[in-house]
Amino acid sequence: MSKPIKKILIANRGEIAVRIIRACKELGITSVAVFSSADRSACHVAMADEAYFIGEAPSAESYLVQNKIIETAKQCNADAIHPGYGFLAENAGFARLCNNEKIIFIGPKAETIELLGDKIQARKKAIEAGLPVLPGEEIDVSNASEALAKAKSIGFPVLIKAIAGGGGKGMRVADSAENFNESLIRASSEAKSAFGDGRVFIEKFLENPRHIEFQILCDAHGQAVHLGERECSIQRRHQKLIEESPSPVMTPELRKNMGEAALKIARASNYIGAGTVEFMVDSDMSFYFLEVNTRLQVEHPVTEMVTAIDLVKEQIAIAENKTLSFSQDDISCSGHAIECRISAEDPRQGFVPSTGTIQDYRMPSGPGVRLDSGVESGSEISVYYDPLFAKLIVWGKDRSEAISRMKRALEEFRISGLKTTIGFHRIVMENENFVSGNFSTKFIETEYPNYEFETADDKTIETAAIAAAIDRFKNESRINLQNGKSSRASISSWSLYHRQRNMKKFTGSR
Amino acid sequence: MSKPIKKILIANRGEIAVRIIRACKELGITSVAVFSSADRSACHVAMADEAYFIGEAPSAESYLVQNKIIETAKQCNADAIHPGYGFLAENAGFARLCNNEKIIFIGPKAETIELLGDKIQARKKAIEAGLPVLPGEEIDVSNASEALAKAKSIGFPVLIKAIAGGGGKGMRVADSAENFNESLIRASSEAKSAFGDGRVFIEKFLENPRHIEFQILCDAHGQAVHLGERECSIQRRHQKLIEESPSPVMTPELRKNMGEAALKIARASNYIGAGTVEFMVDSDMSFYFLEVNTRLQVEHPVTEMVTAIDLVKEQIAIAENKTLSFSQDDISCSGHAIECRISAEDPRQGFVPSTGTIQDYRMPSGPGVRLDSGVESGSEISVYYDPLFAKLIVWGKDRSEAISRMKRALEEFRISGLKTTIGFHRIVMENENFVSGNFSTKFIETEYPNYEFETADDKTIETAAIAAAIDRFKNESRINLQNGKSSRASISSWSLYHRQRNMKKFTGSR
Amino acid sequence: MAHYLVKSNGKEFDIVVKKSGDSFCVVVDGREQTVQFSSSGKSKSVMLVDCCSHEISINSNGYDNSRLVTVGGIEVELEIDNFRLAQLKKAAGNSNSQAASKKIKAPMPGLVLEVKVSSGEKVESGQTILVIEAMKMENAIKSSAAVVVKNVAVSKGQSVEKGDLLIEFE
Amino acid sequence: MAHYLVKSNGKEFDIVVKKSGDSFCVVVDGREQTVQFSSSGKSKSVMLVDCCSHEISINSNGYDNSRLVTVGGIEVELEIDNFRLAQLKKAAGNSNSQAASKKIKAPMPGLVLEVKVSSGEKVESGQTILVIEAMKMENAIKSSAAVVVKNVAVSKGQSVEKGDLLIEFE
Repeated sequence: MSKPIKKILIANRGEIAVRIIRACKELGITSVAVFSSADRSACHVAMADEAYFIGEAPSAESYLVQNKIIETAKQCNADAIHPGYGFLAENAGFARLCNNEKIIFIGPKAETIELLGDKIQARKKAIEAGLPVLPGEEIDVSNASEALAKAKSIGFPVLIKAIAGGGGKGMRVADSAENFNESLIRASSEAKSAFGDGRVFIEKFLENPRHIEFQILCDAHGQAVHLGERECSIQRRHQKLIEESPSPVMTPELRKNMGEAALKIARASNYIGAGTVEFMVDSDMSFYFLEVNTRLQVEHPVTEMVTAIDLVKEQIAIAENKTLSFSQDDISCSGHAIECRISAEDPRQGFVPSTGTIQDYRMPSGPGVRLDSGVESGSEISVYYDPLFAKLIVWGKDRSEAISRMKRALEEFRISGLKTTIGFHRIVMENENFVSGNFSTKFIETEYPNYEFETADDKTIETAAIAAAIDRFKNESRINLQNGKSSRASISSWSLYHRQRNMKKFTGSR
Repeated sequence: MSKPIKKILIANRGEIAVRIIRACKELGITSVAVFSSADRSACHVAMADEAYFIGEAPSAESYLVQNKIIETAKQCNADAIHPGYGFLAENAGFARLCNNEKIIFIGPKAETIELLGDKIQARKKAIEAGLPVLPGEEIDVSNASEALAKAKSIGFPVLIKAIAGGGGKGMRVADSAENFNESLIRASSEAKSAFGDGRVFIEKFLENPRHIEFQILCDAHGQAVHLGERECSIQRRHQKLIEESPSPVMTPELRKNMGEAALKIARASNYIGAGTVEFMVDSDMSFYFLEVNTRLQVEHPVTEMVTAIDLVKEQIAIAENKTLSFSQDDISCSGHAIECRISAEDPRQGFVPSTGTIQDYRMPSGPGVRLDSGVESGSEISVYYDPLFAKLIVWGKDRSEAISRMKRALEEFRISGLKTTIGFHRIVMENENFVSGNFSTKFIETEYPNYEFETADDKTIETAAIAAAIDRFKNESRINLQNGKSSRASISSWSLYHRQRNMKKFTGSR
Repeated sequence: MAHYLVKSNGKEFDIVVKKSGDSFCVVVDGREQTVQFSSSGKSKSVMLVDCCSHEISINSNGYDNSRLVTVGGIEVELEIDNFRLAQLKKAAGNSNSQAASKKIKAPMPGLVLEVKVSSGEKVESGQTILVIEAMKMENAIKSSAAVVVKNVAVSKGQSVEKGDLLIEFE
Repeated sequence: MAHYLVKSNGKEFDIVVKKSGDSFCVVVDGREQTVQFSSSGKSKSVMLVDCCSHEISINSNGYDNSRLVTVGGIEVELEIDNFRLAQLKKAAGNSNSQAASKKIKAPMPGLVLEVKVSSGEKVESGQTILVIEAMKMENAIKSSAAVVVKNVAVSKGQSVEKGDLLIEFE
């Protein structure tokens, strides 16, 4: 028997909270936002039906405070909590807490999250279920020599990963014995700060792998389907930047094999809900199980665009105990979708975060363009949260049309007030190796070592120079008119020079 | 042999020019905008690769000046001209002029436009091709008694239509002999001013018909397909407001019959390009040929959303002399799409046009939402052109999801600075008869006689009252703080009263 | 604390506003509600009324009493007045509103195509008074009541701006 | 007429601007072009250079010479100067630019996780100097040249704002 959900508390913020609120509105479900002191006038608060303050700006004092969120859900009589991604999305303890309080946690069961969240256990489960895995094992950070010995036995390069990790945090590659120890300490400390768990394990690092993942949906009645793959190889420091579906290298046979593997681990772990099974694919097209993400992914829209299935609505239906309304045979993928993650970062400064207030915000639109955004003109991007604030997704009848459309949409996008990754994505869309589909997870470091690239070509710089000259000419004409002078020629260069020097004193500009 | 088009001049403005420029960008075709003095900084000018001034604001002095547009196309070496809709889109003389100047006119041949643009000839052609038509005939406006006799022989109500018409202009219903003459004169004078041709004809007027049209695509090599229907019954004064595909009343059999009828008239008139065959469908589901629109329609995106075929790109491919890349059997429609036309009009004042500068402009987005817009924050809506400035289109897996999504998208849409039809569309999406699919072209006049409807319910008005009170409280507190007073209680009501009266003198407000 | 009378569309709200920490305590016709009000960029704000969320924008001009408030995209026109002052006005029999608007003004800029009435003529409710062409459409301006024409301020062929006086009634 | 020198990214443009009716006649390094420039809402403009269309926004602060010009969404930083003045500055051997920036400032607000150098230390190009945590990511701040540390202005655990001085070199 299914039990309809009438009210959902969204334990998240930004674009993913907005995404979930949109689904709630379309389903006639009351949406409840929670917010920190930094988010009082944020988009997700304005859009939700109800909104509750849950604490101060640092997420440890608000979006991560489980008791506060549970208390809010009870206060407003929410039937269910949707955790989005990040924050509490993969926290088994929180899922269990919801369960104890008779609130539906929209995600897999606590035991499943626990099992798959522990990379070592997940790996064991995958081996049991017959999935191929890379050589690897857990290590003790405090025992440096034993750790190094294990790394050597696997053979460098090795990948050091947080056991509790996700989203690229607490992940480092060690090329050789020399930098192994520092990478190990850095990964462990990052893991501790991000997940409260400093345990790490090491794994054979493939030289030029692709990162390909499968979207799965499993209901509580034993039905499980996959929705095809997403190609997520364009990454920077293990964080995905661009995702697409289908993968340019996928074949029907490989899709069948990988999809079946994904469903095997799902079944072995009694998976219920939406999830993602990640694989590494080597250049010879052999694939290895990586991990299962027990949540909605950032990049879920590319799957939605090619399958026409709304994953958030499916998550809610599954949480309502409904059976899936389609079988594997009903799922067909058509066309090609690409997503570019739009972050408040300055790519030319090594992607350092950029904070500030969004001034102009002009969204791209038109045929085949979708923008999932958590901001608008006037929104603040603060230091407290993830710099990802929007995702631009396009659909095309084939990969070539999708790339052309992405270029067009990126050209239309305008954000002023802070630096973003839009310009960088424009460059990647022109990159020959990206366009040909010939790339691996090393794409960014190979193509843009030290992040050296020019967003502006010579013609654009000249155009900018002309614009600046005309703008200044107009301003000077206006000032001269105001001063009752008919021509600016009457101001000598020397007086201009001194005036400028004086101006500088006041404005403090360099 | 196909000949690739490298540069297209778009002889239009607003959202449709933007739509065509987007297609050009995605195809790598250089786009050329033309603009009047009112459109110097318009979106279509900013987006195009090149832009040329063609005259003063009134369209008769710019967008309708054929020679100026041809001269511009020659000056910039455009291979082709896309006329959009309106302006010169259905002008056979202009198509011929392009042909003479060896510029490709993106549309049907001049002879086809001429034949189908004349409603009387098109009707004859339809009869020859075996299409069902309504009783009707041409009349002589100057001979009032003969005209009335003809109207009586058809039987009232009759529809008076401009022979050269389109877009609802020069169209009037006469209920009875009493108002026949005035309606005739009004229709003829409107036709003369809009099309330079005052000829009209009359036709039996169905009481509760649906307006259903079929999208066709025909290449220059004899291939012709239809892309299913669009339901366009939600109209005001014969101007479409909301369109959808499929029609809620369509059956596979009726679709087959109507689609075949549409292709019959297309073949009979040697149609090449994209076009629309319009029908009236009576309550007993019998259908009658109405007219052929020899251009891209305003509502083309709903077809694009359900077929995943880009009609503008197909138009360009056909103009390049390519063969269609799909046959009738390849075309499948999935899901449901709805379009709401967003116009600068005040629905509660009988849809009077509203002009001004767009201040805030927040576009709806997210899953299944497309906005085709010709404006942005800062754009001017002037009196010179059509008030339609954007089209909001949504896709859903079924009609119910499409309606929910449209509601959600309309709620997200924000435009300040002028009145729009957004609020009206929000009401229609809640209308029971709209939701049930039970409506005819009389929907607006039956459901909203005299355009009486409330956009704000009691709860919303109370919320607005609270907001106004808090806003004023905050302003008064601020003013008091500035005056060094700790509480506003120290200002007597009488002094406030006089202060307000004095303020009014200065501001001139009522 | 402040006490207001807000009128909109024939409704009246008696509203008391008090500051209460970061929030406001608002009593509307006797019902107390907690309101949080956060301004974001430009004219937009988020207002939570007992935790129900509303996106608000307010257009006002200082002490002038009329406001255009947008709640989640829906426009509401209203008048806000100091409560005691409103009472005083009522007592003084302020009849401004009744005196107003026996005039028809141009609802949009356009060209007068036809004038169908003249001074002294009686017109019925719903009768077409004149026709204005704007944005390529003919718009019939109709009377909303049975009245007598006092003055016709425009003539056929004349261009009018929005708000220009067209017709005055007696 | 005005004569400017515009510098960007190592390039110099000699630009003469003249008004010519509604348009401008612009001579860039001797090539004459006709430019139309229309401002629309806010800071946006449409600029047609010999009919090639560009969407422009310009951020400037009055007479200050640096500009951030956005051309079709692409940002270009540049310096504009009166041409004669620029020549005078050159002649005067103005060496402001060389003197600057032997400092590393915080590229973002965050928490100093580690300081890996101390005063007097020699650092190689590419060596990690300190690590800042911001937005949940650790960011290694590296030296872009082989230098000697003069002063370390921050310590481990300290919060820094964007632009705060971190390290000075000799």
